[in-house]
Amino acid sequence: MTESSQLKELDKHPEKLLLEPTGEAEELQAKKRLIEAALYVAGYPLELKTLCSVAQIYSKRKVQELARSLAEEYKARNGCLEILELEDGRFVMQLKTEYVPRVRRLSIKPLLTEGPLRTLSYIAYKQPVPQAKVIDVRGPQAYEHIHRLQEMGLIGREKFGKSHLLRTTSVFSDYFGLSKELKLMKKQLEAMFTQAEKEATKRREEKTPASQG
Amino acid sequence: MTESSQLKELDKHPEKLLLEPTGEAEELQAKKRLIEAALYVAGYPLELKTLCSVAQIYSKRKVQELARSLAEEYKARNGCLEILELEDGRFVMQLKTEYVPRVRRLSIKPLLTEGPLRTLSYIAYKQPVPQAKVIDVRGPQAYEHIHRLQEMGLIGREKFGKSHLLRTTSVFSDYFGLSKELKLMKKQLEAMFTQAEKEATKRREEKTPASQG
Amino acid sequence: MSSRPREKPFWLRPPWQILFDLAKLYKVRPWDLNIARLLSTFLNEMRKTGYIDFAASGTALLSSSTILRLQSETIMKPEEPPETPEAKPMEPIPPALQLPFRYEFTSTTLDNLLAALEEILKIETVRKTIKVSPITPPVAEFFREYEQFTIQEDELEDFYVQLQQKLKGKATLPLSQLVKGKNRLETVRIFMILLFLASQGRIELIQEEEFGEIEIALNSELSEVDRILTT
Repeated sequence: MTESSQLKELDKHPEKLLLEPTGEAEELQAKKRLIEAALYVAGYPLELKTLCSVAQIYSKRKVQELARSLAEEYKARNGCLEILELEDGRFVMQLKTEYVPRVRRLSIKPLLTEGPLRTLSYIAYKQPVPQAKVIDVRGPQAYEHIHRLQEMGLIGREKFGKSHLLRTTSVFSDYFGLSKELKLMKKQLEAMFTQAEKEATKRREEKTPASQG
Repeated sequence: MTESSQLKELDKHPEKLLLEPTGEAEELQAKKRLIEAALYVAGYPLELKTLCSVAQIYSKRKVQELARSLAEEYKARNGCLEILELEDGRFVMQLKTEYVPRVRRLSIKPLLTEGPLRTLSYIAYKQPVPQAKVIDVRGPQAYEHIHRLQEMGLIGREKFGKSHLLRTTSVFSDYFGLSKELKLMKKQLEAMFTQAEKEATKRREEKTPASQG
Repeated sequence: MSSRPREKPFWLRPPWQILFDLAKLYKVRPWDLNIARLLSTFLNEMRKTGYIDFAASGTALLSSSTILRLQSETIMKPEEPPETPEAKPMEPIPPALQLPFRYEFTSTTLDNLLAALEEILKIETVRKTIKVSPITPPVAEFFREYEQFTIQEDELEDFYVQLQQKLKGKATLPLSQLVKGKNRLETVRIFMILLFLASQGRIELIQEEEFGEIEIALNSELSEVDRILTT
């Protein structure tokens, strides 16, 4: 399939044969690296057309193939980074969630702390949820959390009678590679919560090894 | 070499044998991933002691070994990222230089907005500078800037009599590629500043050649 | 046969009328009424008229006792226990979801830093050259206006010695006597000095009644110390 699209590409741009005499495999490898570089630098999901322009590939399909193979490569490596293909076809590179609590303090960009993250979890799980309800459950400091989460584009706030309804945005779904379909997303979230709890317990245990010996 | 240091480590901390029944290789692999995560998140060079604390390894030498093996791994992969060991012993993950011009345009977010950036530049140029002086020159909104810059790890704030003294941190030097030695850094800044001014004047003169002719 | 309409007795006018209007009595806040003052002025007025109305006195007494009862009731009334807040619905809050971290190349370069520096130094120079002329008078001038109200340490000590002299053999000295023949400003100054001395605990100021005479007394403990020191 890759070969066929390569041929198609050459059909469309026969000048390539003259201009780029290096091996086609090497050429593709170089383009894949450009896609990787773009994803690393951006830090937000990139559309296929952006990747096309970076890698100087005219076909979205070809770029998609390359990006997917890159994602596979990352998966096989089993490192701390992952490349996700989002529902809408965009690609993003990120640090796997489980590493974040251990290294967050090194980030130059201020990251969300435990408090706002809990508020976010609650909103995600209960959405669409009235703001008043969130404040009630999470306390008055949740006003600040909501503001911050909204600023980061993770939640949306819409007028609902005299109050406001909160729900997560597509940016939120993008971060976790979650479905945009509410029911499905909640199911996915439940699984993540279970995982998160397990990891938190593990971290706590690691922090106090003496008490176990 | 790795094995001998593993044994040394176990000699020093025999409790590890009891606490961590998982395979030693797996354990080391996990620690290597933490180092990788730290380098990715920071984006600036990290000292061995920072890597020790992230990976929860007591020996600097062991961490160095792991970081070096990680650097080798990246080299073998031949991707767009590289891990370098600097002369002073720190490690950094970065995009290989040749990719930078091709993807730089995708980085759209500034490190700081104009206001905090000005406050930062003033602190860097005048450091160590009393907080009161910064507020005086930059206005009361500088309190917020100082808080933010401190949160980002770009400046440090130490008690000085009844007031506080501000100065930039090594994170600042690393981000902008400046010396960590205060005097030298100020000289670098002054030199660059003078250079920049000269260039600006030249540009202004070039723009209005008519008035000179 | 012209007969002037009979004048209302004085106690049906404020402030005493409250003592004769039971319906109103229960409406006011009991602690807003100063019974002692009401009753003493009531009796004074009655004496002035030369006609003692026992019925009115009796009613006034009854009302006063009612007010006292109401007052004591408010004191004795146990405070309402704070309402127990409604139990919050125990809702399980899911654990914090960690956002995956995405490294971002930031667009800020050293050039941006230098440009910012240039901008800020320019502003600083402009600020230095345009010194805003002060709107308020210089500090010294400002204080001169109030010089007459400032009290010097020496002045305080001198005054204290004089006061001790004047108080020799007396328990207290009325303020009115101390300021007799002084003008307004001097009176204010003396009063301020007294307040300073009182705040230092060297004298006591006693005022039995609102707007009544202020009596000055040396603080007994201190005067004892002074006595030992001076002998």
